[in-house]
This record gives sequence, C-alpha cells and structure tokens, in this order.
Amino acid sequence: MDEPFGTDVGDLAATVFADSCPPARVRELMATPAGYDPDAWRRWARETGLPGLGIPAEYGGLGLPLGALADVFEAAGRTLVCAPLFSTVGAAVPLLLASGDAEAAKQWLPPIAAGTLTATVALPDAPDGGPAVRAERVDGRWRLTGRVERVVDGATAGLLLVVAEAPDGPGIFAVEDVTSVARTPLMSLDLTRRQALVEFGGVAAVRVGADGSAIPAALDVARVLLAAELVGVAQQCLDLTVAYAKQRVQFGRPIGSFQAVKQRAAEMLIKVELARSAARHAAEAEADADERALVAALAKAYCAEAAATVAADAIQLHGGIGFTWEHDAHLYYKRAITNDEILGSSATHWARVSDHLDRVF
Amino acid sequence: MDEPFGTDVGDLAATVFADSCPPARVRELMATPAGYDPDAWRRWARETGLPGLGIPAEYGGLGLPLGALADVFEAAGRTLVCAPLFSTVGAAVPLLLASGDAEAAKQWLPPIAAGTLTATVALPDAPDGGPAVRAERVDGRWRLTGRVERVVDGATAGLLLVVAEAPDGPGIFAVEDVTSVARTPLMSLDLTRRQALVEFGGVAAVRVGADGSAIPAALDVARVLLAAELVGVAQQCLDLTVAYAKQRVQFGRPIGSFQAVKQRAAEMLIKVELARSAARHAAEAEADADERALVAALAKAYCAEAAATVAADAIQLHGGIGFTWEHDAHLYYKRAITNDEILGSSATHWARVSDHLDRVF
Amino acid sequence: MTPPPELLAAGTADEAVAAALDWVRRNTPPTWVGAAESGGAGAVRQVRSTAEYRAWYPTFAGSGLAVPAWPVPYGGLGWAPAVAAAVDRALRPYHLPRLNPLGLNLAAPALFAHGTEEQRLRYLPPIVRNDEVWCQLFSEPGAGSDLASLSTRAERDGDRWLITGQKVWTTWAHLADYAVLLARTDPDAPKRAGITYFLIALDQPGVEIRPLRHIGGEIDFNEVFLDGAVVPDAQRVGTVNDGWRVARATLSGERQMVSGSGSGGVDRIGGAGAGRLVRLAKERAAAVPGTGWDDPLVRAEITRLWAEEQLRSRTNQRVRATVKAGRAPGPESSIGKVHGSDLNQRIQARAAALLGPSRTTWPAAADAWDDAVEAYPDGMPAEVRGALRSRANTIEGGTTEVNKNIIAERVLGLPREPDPWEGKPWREVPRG
Amino acid sequence: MTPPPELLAAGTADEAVAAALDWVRRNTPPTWVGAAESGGAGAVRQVRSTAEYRAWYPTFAGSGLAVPAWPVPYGGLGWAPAVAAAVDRALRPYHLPRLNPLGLNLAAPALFAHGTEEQRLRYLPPIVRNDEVWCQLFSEPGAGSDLASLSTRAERDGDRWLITGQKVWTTWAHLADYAVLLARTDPDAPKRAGITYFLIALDQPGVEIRPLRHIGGEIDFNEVFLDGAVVPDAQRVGTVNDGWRVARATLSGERQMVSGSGSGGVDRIGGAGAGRLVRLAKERAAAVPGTGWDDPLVRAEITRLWAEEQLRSRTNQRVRATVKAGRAPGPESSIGKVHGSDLNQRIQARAAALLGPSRTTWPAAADAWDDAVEAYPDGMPAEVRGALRSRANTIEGGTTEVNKNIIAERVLGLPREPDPWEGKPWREVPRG
Repeated sequence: MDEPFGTDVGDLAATVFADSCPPARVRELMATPAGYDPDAWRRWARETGLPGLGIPAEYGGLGLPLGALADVFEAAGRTLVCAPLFSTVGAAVPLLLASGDAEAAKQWLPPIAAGTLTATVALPDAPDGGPAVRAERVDGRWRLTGRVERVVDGATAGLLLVVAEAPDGPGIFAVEDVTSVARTPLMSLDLTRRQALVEFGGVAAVRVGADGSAIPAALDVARVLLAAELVGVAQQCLDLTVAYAKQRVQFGRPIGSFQAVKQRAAEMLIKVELARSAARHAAEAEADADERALVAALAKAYCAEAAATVAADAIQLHGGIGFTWEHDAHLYYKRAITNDEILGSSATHWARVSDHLDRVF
Repeated sequence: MDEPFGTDVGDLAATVFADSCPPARVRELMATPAGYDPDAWRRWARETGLPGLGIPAEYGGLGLPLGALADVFEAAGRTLVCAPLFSTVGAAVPLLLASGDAEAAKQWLPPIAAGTLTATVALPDAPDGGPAVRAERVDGRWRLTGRVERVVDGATAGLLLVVAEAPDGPGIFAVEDVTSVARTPLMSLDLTRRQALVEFGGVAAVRVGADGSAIPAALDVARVLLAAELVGVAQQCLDLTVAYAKQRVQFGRPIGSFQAVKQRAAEMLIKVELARSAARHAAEAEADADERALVAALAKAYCAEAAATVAADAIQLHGGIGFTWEHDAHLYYKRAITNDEILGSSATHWARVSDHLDRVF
Repeated sequence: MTPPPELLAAGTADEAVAAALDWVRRNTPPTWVGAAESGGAGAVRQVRSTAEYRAWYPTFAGSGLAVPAWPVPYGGLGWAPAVAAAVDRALRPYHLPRLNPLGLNLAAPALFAHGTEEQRLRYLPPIVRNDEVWCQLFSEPGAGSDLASLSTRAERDGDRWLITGQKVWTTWAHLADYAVLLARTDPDAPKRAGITYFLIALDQPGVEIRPLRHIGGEIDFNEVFLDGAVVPDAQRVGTVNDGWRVARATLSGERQMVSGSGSGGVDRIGGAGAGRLVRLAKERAAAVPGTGWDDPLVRAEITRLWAEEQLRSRTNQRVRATVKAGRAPGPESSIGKVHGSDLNQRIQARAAALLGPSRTTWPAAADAWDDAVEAYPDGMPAEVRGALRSRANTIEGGTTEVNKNIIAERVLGLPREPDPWEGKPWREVPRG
Repeated sequence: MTPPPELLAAGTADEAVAAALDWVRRNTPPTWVGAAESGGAGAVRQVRSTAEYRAWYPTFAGSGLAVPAWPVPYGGLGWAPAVAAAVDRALRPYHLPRLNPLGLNLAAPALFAHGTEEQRLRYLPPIVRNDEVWCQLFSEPGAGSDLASLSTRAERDGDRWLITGQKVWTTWAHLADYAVLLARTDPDAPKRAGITYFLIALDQPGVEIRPLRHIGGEIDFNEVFLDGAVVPDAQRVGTVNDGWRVARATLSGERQMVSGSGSGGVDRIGGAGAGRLVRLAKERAAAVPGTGWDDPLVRAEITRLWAEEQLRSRTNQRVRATVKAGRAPGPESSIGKVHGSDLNQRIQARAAALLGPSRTTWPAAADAWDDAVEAYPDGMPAEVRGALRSRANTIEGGTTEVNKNIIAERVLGLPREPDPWEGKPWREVPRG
C-alpha cells in the first residue's frame, strides 16, 4: 500500500475515482459483463487500501470510522465509480464485523482488504411473502434453498453472505463456493450498479455469528453509506447543471442568468445540503442503538428522495441534451432511483422515522 | 323586481356586488355586529331577485339551475360580498327544496325570495363524538337539545334548519322562534363570513321532510357553491397579484417582468383554471347521484386547497404590503381557510374521492 | 384522386354522416366493421394490426374522408367544418386515425397560409394519402428554447439553395420523405427577420440522418446533418427572410398542443393514464401487502393524480365548448402543455414506483452482455419505459420554464424582460 | 460603568468561567439561581417574569458579561473570543439573554466598522445597558427588495441634516430611542453611491411613528414618517455618500439570519417547533378520531416536517463546527433563511390545520362588536396566530425569491441578470 487513505479520505477518493474511473471509463465498463474492472480494484487495494477502509488493522485494513467511509461513498456517488464498493465495503464487511464471528473475520477480511476477494449480501426483499431463503441443517452442514431476486454484484462477488431463515430465526450464512449457486445477471436500470438473480438449490453454507441479532444494525450501516453515495449523486447533478447553465447561451445570455433557472438551482442546493446534513449526521453521530437506527432511516429516506428530485431537475435544466443517452444526467437519475429500492424504499424508512416519533412524543 | 338576473347572472352579480359592496364597504361591514347590510339584502331581493335565484318560480324565485348559482357564488367570492348568501341561498334553500316538504317550502321560500327572511343550516361537526343535537317528541311537539359549535350567520338568520338526531335517524328540523335559542356571536378568522355558537335548550321545532335522506345531496349542493366561491377567491387573488406585479417597480423594472414572479403567477393561473374546471363541472354535470357526490367532493377538496395556496402566493408576491391588515390579501386567505373547514375539510372530501376510485376500479 | 361522388354530393350534416357511414361499411374490411359496431374503437384495435391499417390507409385517404374540410383538389371533400365535425364524431367507433401528423399539422398549415397554388397542388395530396411522410427541421443544438437564433445557413445558388447546418430532435426523420426547414438567409438582420422557410427532400446526398438514443435507451428522435443539401427555390414557402412568420402557421399545431386543446397527444407520450394507477396499485397491494392501494399514502397520491387528470380533461372540454360556441377560448386554453406535461411525469413516476424494487432490474435480452446493453429497453417494464420517456414532456415542444414565462406575458399580461439584444443583427448576438 | 475586578482579572477560559459563575451566583436573585441549577433555562423561565429580568438587566450588563469580547470602554471585558464563548456556554443554564438586539447586532457593528471613537464611546455603553433602545430605519414603501433605491432625503443644513421621507417595517420603533438610518444624499449618483448612514434620535417633532397592523391583527411593525427630522452631522457614520458600505456592516446581523448560522430567531417567529406538532396531532386524534396522529397522511406529513427541522438544525451545526474549526463555511451556510422560513410556514400551517374547524372561530374578546374586532387577536388560538405570523417569514429580511437569486449568483456562481440601469443616476431609475 503506497499511499494509504489518510484524514482527507474523501478528497483522496475523489481524486482516485476521477483519475481511474472518469465518465468515459464508466461508459466502457457499463458494457462489460462484469460491470467493473477487477484489475483496478486490486490496484486500488495495493495503492490506497480502498477495499479495507472499514476493516480493522488486525485484519489488514485501515480501520477508518463510518464518517470517513461516508466521505468515500460520497465521492463514489459523484463519479458513479464502477466497482464492488457498495457490495463489499458497504454491505458485506459491516455485516461480517457486526456478526462478531472472529473466525469468519479472520478468514475473509484479509483477502477482502487485499482486493483479492469481493463479497456481497443477499437479502430477500421483505415483506414479499414468506422467507425467500431457508437454511436447514442436513448431515451436520447448513444448506440453503430459495432465491433472492436482486443481489448487487451478485454475479461477480467471490463470497455471498446470505440472510436466510434458520429454524431458530434469521441468520447470516456464507457461501464460498459461488459456482454452486445459480447466478443470472440482470439488466439493471442503473448500468453502473449491476445486479443478479441468485438461486440456491440446497447449496452448502457456513453459519456466520451465533444468531441474526447483528443484522439490523449492519444493514443500517449499509443504508448510511448508500445515503452518502446519494449525496454525491445529488451534488454532481447540481454541479453539472450549474456548469451547463453558465455556458449554455439562449436569447443572447447564459441560461443561468435567467431567474427561472436560478430559483430552481437554489432549490437544488437546498436539497443537496440538507441531504448532506442527513448523511453526515447519520455517519458521525455518537448515539445509542435506537438513535442510530433513526438517523439511518432518516438519511436513507431523505437522501434517496432528494437525489431523485435533484437528478430530475438536472435533466430538466439541461433541456433536450439532458434527455439523451449520451449525457450523463440519466445515469445519476437511475442511480438515485435504484438506491431508493436497495435495502428498503423511502416509504419504509419514513415509516420507521414516524414510529420513532410515535414512541418519543 | 326591476332588473332580474338573466342568462349572464354571473356578470350581473359581479356588477351588483362591485357596486354595492366594494372593498371599502366590506371593511365597514366587517366591523358591524350583523356583519352585513340587511337593507342591501332586501334591496337586492327587489331589484335583482338574488335571494330567490335557486327558488322555483311558484315560490317567488327565479328557479335558476345550479350552474347559474355557481356563477353568482364565484362573483361573490371575488368581492367577498358581506351577505347571508351562502347561509340562505347556498345552504338553507337547497336543503328545504331537497326535503320535498311542500308545506315548508310554501311557508318559508316566498319570504326568503322576497329578502324578508334569511335562513341557515346548523350542522354539527362530524364525527366529533356523539350527536350534538338531539330531537325528541315531547307532548306531541319536537324539541331540540344540544349545541352546534359554528353556524354561518347563526346569530342573524331568521330561520334555523337544524340537522338533528331523531329517534328514527337524522332529520331536518326548523326553528322559527330564533329568540328561543342561545346564539353567541363568535370572532371569526374570516371577518367577512360571520359564525355563531348556537345552543338548543329543549326548544320547539318542526320537522321538515319525512326523513333525513335528502340531507347528503343537499349538503353537496352547498359544497359545490362553496367551491365556486373559492374559484372567485383564487381568481381575485391572481388578478390582484398580476395588477400589483405590473405596477410595483423594484430594480428599475416592474416586478412582473422578473421570471421568479412570472413562473409563480403562471402556476397560480394553472390552479385557478383547474379549480374553475372542478367547480363548473360539479355545478353543471348531468350525472347520477353517485357521480354528483363524487364531483362535489372533488370540487370542494381541490378548490379549497387551490384557493388557500393561491391566496398565500398572493400575500407572498405582494411582499410586505400583502402582510398588512390594510391590504385585502389576508381576507381572501382567511376565506379560503374558512371555507375549507365548512361542510367537511379537504381531507374528508379527498377520502370520498378515494373511496369512489376504490369502488369503480 | 377523385373522391366518391356520393360523398361529394352530400350537402347537410345528416346526408354526409349517412354517406360516410355507408362508404366506410362498404370499403373497410368486414372484420373491422364488425368489431367497430359491436365494441367500438377498442375492439377495432384488437382485430387490426398497425401494418394492416397502413396498407389500407390510401383507400381511406382517397375517399377524402381523412381531411373532409379541405378543398377537393387538395385531397378533401370541401365540406363545411360543422359537417366535417359531425362525420368525425359518427366515424369515431371505426377508429380511423389520420397518418402523417407532421405533414397534416405542420406542412399543410404553412402551405395553406403562405404556399403557392402550385405548391399546394403538388404537396398536399401526397400528404393526405401518406405517400410522402413529413418531418420538421427546426430545432438545433444551439437553438432550442430560443429557436429564432438558429444557425443553419441557406445560401442562394442560382435557382436553388444550398443548406448547411445541424438540426436535432427530429421526430421520425428516418421514416420521412420531406421536411419543413427553417434556415438563415440573412445573418445581418435581427434573428427573426433573416430566416426563410423551405420544403426539403430528405433522400439526397447532402442529408445525413443519425438516430439519437434517449435516456430510455430507445430512439424517438434524430440528428440531421445538412452539408450542402439542395433545395430548389420553387420549394421556398413565403418570401425570402419571412420564414419566421410562415413558421408561426406551422407552429400552430405545436401551439395547439401547448394550448391543450389539440390532440393532447403530448400529454400521453410515455405511459398510461391515472386510472391504470389504481389498478396497478391494487395489483401491488395483492402482491406485497402494505405497499400499494392498501397504503393510505399511495392511495392519497393516486387519488390526487386521478383528480388532476379529470380536471385536465374537464379543462380541455371547457376549451372545446367555448370554441364550438364561436367564442375565443380564455386563459384556460393556455395551461394545457405546462400542466399536462408535469402531471404526466408525476403519473408515470408513480406507476414505476408501484413496481417497487422490480423497477430497477429486468431479464437481459441477450446472452452476450454488449448485445444485451444494446437491447437495454427490451424487457424493460412498461411503467419504467413510460416514466423515463415522460421526463422529456416538460422539455419537448417548449420547456415548462419558457412556457410559464409565455403564459405570464401573453395570458396574464405581465411585462416582458428587457432584452439587450432586441433588434440587433443575428450575427452579433451570443449563442450556443 | 467599571466591570468587577475579578472578571477583568480572569485570563484563561477556566478562570473566566469560574469568575463568571461566581459573579452570577452572587448577583442574580437566588430564586433564579436555584431554578437554573436545578432545572436549567426552562426552569428559569418559570420563576422569572420578563419585567423582572428587564429591571435586573443593567446589573448584568454593567458587569461586562453581556458583551465580554468587547473592549472595556465600550461596556465589555476585553476577553478573547474563545474565552467569551466558553463563558457563554457555561452561563447557558442561567438563561441570561441579551436585550436590545438591534442595538447590538445592527448599530454596534456599524460603529465598530465605520464609527469614530467618540461615537463608539457615546453610543455603545448605553446599547449594552439597554438604556438606549435601537431600531432600524432602512426599508421604505417603495424600496423593499431593492433597498438601495430608497428615497428618503437627507439635506445638509449647516452642521446638521434634515431628513424627509417614509420608512416602514420598523420593528420596535415605538419602543426605541434611536435608530440607524439610511438616507439619500446625492440623487445624481448611482443608487448605491448616493446614500449616507446616520444615527437618529426618535424623540423629536419631525419623527412620527404609526403602528402597522399585520394580517394577524397584531402590531409587530411601524411606519415612520420623517418630516424635517434633525440629525447633527456628528451622528453621521462614515463619509457622506458612503452609507451603503456602512450598511453592509450593520446588515451582517441580517445576513447572519439569512445564513441560518445566526440566532435562528427568524426561523421561529410565529409558532412552536415540529415536535409540538406530534403532541398536537396526538391530542387531536384523541378528540376527533381519524383527523390527527391516527390519520396516516397527517402522520406522514408531520414526520417529514420533523425530519426537515432536524436537518435544518444539523445544517446549522455543520456551519458552527466549520466556523469553530477556523474554516470558512461552505454553501450550507447560505440556505438557512430560504429553507427555514419555508419550513416554518409549513409547520405553522400544519399546526393550525390540526385544530380543524376550531381554527376558524374563537370567543369574541368584548361584548361590543367594534371593540371585539379591534381585539381580533385576543383569544385567537396560538396555532392560528403562529400560522398567520409565519406568512411573513418568506418576505421579511429579504424575500425568498430574491434570496434564491442571491444564492444562485453568490454561492453557485450563476451569472447576474443584465441590468439596464447599472451605473445610472438614481434620479433617472424608475421606482415605486
């Protein structure tokens, strides 16, 4: 690791992403089967420690706090960097750490930190009918049966952490032999964030952690990082719009000099900054479990809605060009929509906030 | 009747109201105990037939259809004319007619048409706990007990039509001896539409109509007229704003030349016109009972919200002057809010529309 | 192309309706007639493919019934507007939509208003028959909201013009034979005073049409590159440098859409109506309890969308009733485009959101990933397609921002902004 | 007014905190101290009336603790800002708010930046002691958003100035002794270049103050008519015609409010916070089932309002943290006024709506109707009062429309609009 992330991790990440995954490269990677560049991922691991940002030093990572990770995710949202960042760093690592399973940590965190293993979390849509994946002990081994409709980076991850229904309740199960699993790449609205259908036909798995009690808090960590990413999405949409409005001339003037554009741009800024306040607070607040759940829900809900609105505004203020496939605005719009549907929609999370108010007032 | 309302009743009403109840007169009447000018009301009866617009010719009225009445109410909303128009023409007459009680009609409609009797409907807030007014037969006469928190023109009306709970269900009861009733004038948010607390201490009443089955449709007629009035409120707010924006100069230009003002004014126009479509359709549609209830609910809900928003926009676009007591903007804002609360709030009526969709789709 | 004598002979509306119904029953395939008379337009759509209709269309157009109010020599029947309207209503169940909309609604009005008799006789009949399909070459990359600032040059070369420049947002250009074209003929005049209006044949070496993919991955529009494309002077409409005035006539079609009193087509580009939302929400509630019609928030939102759609339609009815009564429509006629486009976006976005997470993925359309990405829209849920397409509603045909300014100025009478470039030569005004 | 030596002697933050706490415990009525030390600021409010606090205030101000970072001769203690901030935090439970906000936040910054030493010594100490209360004479009926176009004239008359014109939106003018005043001294200069900044005594024949009733029926503001009012030249701040630059210093207070990093007072003018909404909605649900917290739509709306209020507060925290860390605050510091004012309107409107029909009537405050109308706001539900008052939030201190333009230009860097009047003499520019 030549140049580890330091205190300004967000700035450093922004530089790394802008250099090695600029818009033209995003367009190339969108058309590849994997959807990202495994070489770049390993190089980032060597040069910056990116995959191990949140992994404790004892497992080969940098052990940065959630606030620093959030800055990196904000930078990733700005460039729509194509990488297994959310699946591995945002979801799988927090779940492994939260499980408290030292053996699992020892086994998988070092290769993840080294960039040689990517991972993801397979979480069935709730409350879509009964448990989508069942875990049963057969001949002393855990076996998984069922399907998960959409798993981020599900077709490429080297390790699947599956939230499955065991006889004693929900639990975390790891599938290392990913070839034992039927994985069907899906066309995704957001081509920069690939998903797959994953089907388990009685495949062997190992249980991670004693029970599933760590799952909710770990998923909230992943939600906070999605929220931070959405702040990056919204900020980039605003910046693209402002730059365009300064340069695009109609009626003899830059369109940004017209009040109709100014008023909307100011409204976009308000949403961007409130979203940032939501995500930062959720990432940095020192709080009890109840409060952490609240701020995660609020951040996920607010940031998803703000990003979708700001991205739609960006399309609008770019006029016709913003409606073309060639312009990047739609990629941000689609990321905003997609993130809203990952780990529970805004509606779900607003209801959580509402339940909190119901309890405290 | 020198100059009866003809086909252009809306235009004629606008002229009459503008001539005899201009803003300065509205301010004067706001400060009088009655809240309106009984002489003007009787003069309008003689000269234009206003109180009897919706009363069939056999009872001395003009027998105009609901569409024409709606035009008159729209004109009344534009000037905030201080008169027992809604209580008498908008609520009491439709209820009397709908009751199908020929004797009641013969007794009260002629003096109403002549302007010598004003009337109102006392309808308890639903579903505020149990029935607020009970009707019981004592010694062969109906007697009313209970209270209605807010009755439009309740302190001045010469005839009270009370919706009360009789042993066989809700019914319409008329109280002619208004001195037998405790009537307390209330301070009203909207000083141009006066309300009173009315308390019944076992007062004598006569039953109107065989049962209460006519009540819902009659109340929907009153709602449609309130909606039409709200269109007038919204239109006047828009017109005041446009006139001000043309004349008020800041930064060396009329403020109406700035896009921030233009965009908002255009949005106000959209709401005004959609509200007008809602009210007109509800007043003119030839439809079955179910459909009439639907369009009345939709009109009441949409027009109340549109008028409140447009009135708030009017205050905003007038700047500081719009926030003063001296400017009329607040009177329109308060009328919009008040009408929203009369005969069921928007929330109630949106729920009715929603239930309709639930049935038909 | 002589119309059937029994149609030409019809004088009163009743006679015309009877003759038209008779003609349709005799000249339309029996399965269509049967469907129309038992189940109306919906049933016709079930038994008739678009290709079949296209193939049969020249028969219909040849009867004059496609444009019955036009003079006979141009392809019509010369009927009075009221007679034509009565026939239109009577034929509604047979569902005989007009083809070649840009020919009928853009080129034809320009020719009627400013064309020569020779031009009308040459171009109008093939428009009616759909023999020559038309598109519009107006917008440019540098001239969108500010269309009059367009840069495409037309330079005179004897009795012809050479056209050079780039046009964009050209609907159906790849299917069209001709286009109406605005090009600059005097760069030293103020922007509106140096434009000329032409009719250009697209099948020629100087015209290159490139499809333009939109955010849904589909192709609705094209870019058109003009590099010395040739237009004979006989294909100029109106006098040189008077093209902006001519364009106002062709833009009436677009203005009708803006007014909301037109076909309303733009309101519905991309997706189905609000009634569909209720059904979709009920399906969703059955599939995933608590997230569809059984969620009071969803229900309230859909109720309001449905209500606004009703009011949109009632407002259009008011406009039509006013026009029918011979009066000029009021402010209500100006809000259609701004309100309808915004409403449609909200309806389509709500529909897509009702899919939940399944709005974000769908089966890939090919095994090879690059092929699958090329075929991105194949397999996309219809609601997602509608939601993406509808993002353009507030841009195409005039952005919502510009249209609100126009409403404020032309309908409400608010003062125009000071324009420092007013009256300056086009050449001097910054652009792009 | 010499501050207590033990406060003057304090050097470090710890010493200052200890000395200040000691002073407060010794010089504040024991009931207040007891309340503060058991229940904090809330408890203090319970045991102390506003009048009692006003009466005691000069003791507090005389200690220097009201403005501890100001130099001693002006009424302060000369403490370093960090020391003053530490003391502020330590005294928070004692709830010792500063009086005379316009004196402290408007007049004082102008005097610090552009006043003479004589002016500072004359005016600052009475401001601190609340002996001389201040207000602001800036806005005019014809100069609201465009303040620099103001018309009030100041004409020199020997060593004094005679002021003629009309001011408006003057908060607390009827309670004030002095005002900061902007008046035009050169009508032939461009609008910002012909304004001079004065300090004017209000108790004189040329000044007439008329209360201005707002839409809630209450009086928060005044109109001030100036008819030959006299200002000695010694009460001019800065040079003649340089008043706009001076005003920028006094406007910093208002800009702080615009930035949202200030006291935040404006956010809460008119009504309580969003947490109150939940309680109100629960009360409403108990009283009228289905219309309060038990209505999912009401619940969802309140949840979002509460969330936005949280984010408003988190955003202010970010600004404070940045400033505390010695960095310039970013764009987040610019959105406070626009967002906060809109949010507050929505919160207050929601609160009033929770009353249902009872937001539209209340008991009359007098038997005679004209008296009752005069007393319109008496008996008005607090929520209605808050909702009406909050309508001004998006107007006062800069309209939302103007502030959004400012954000777009100064924060986002969008280009200014062309202004045909730029640099023209004030006299020639249309106004009013």
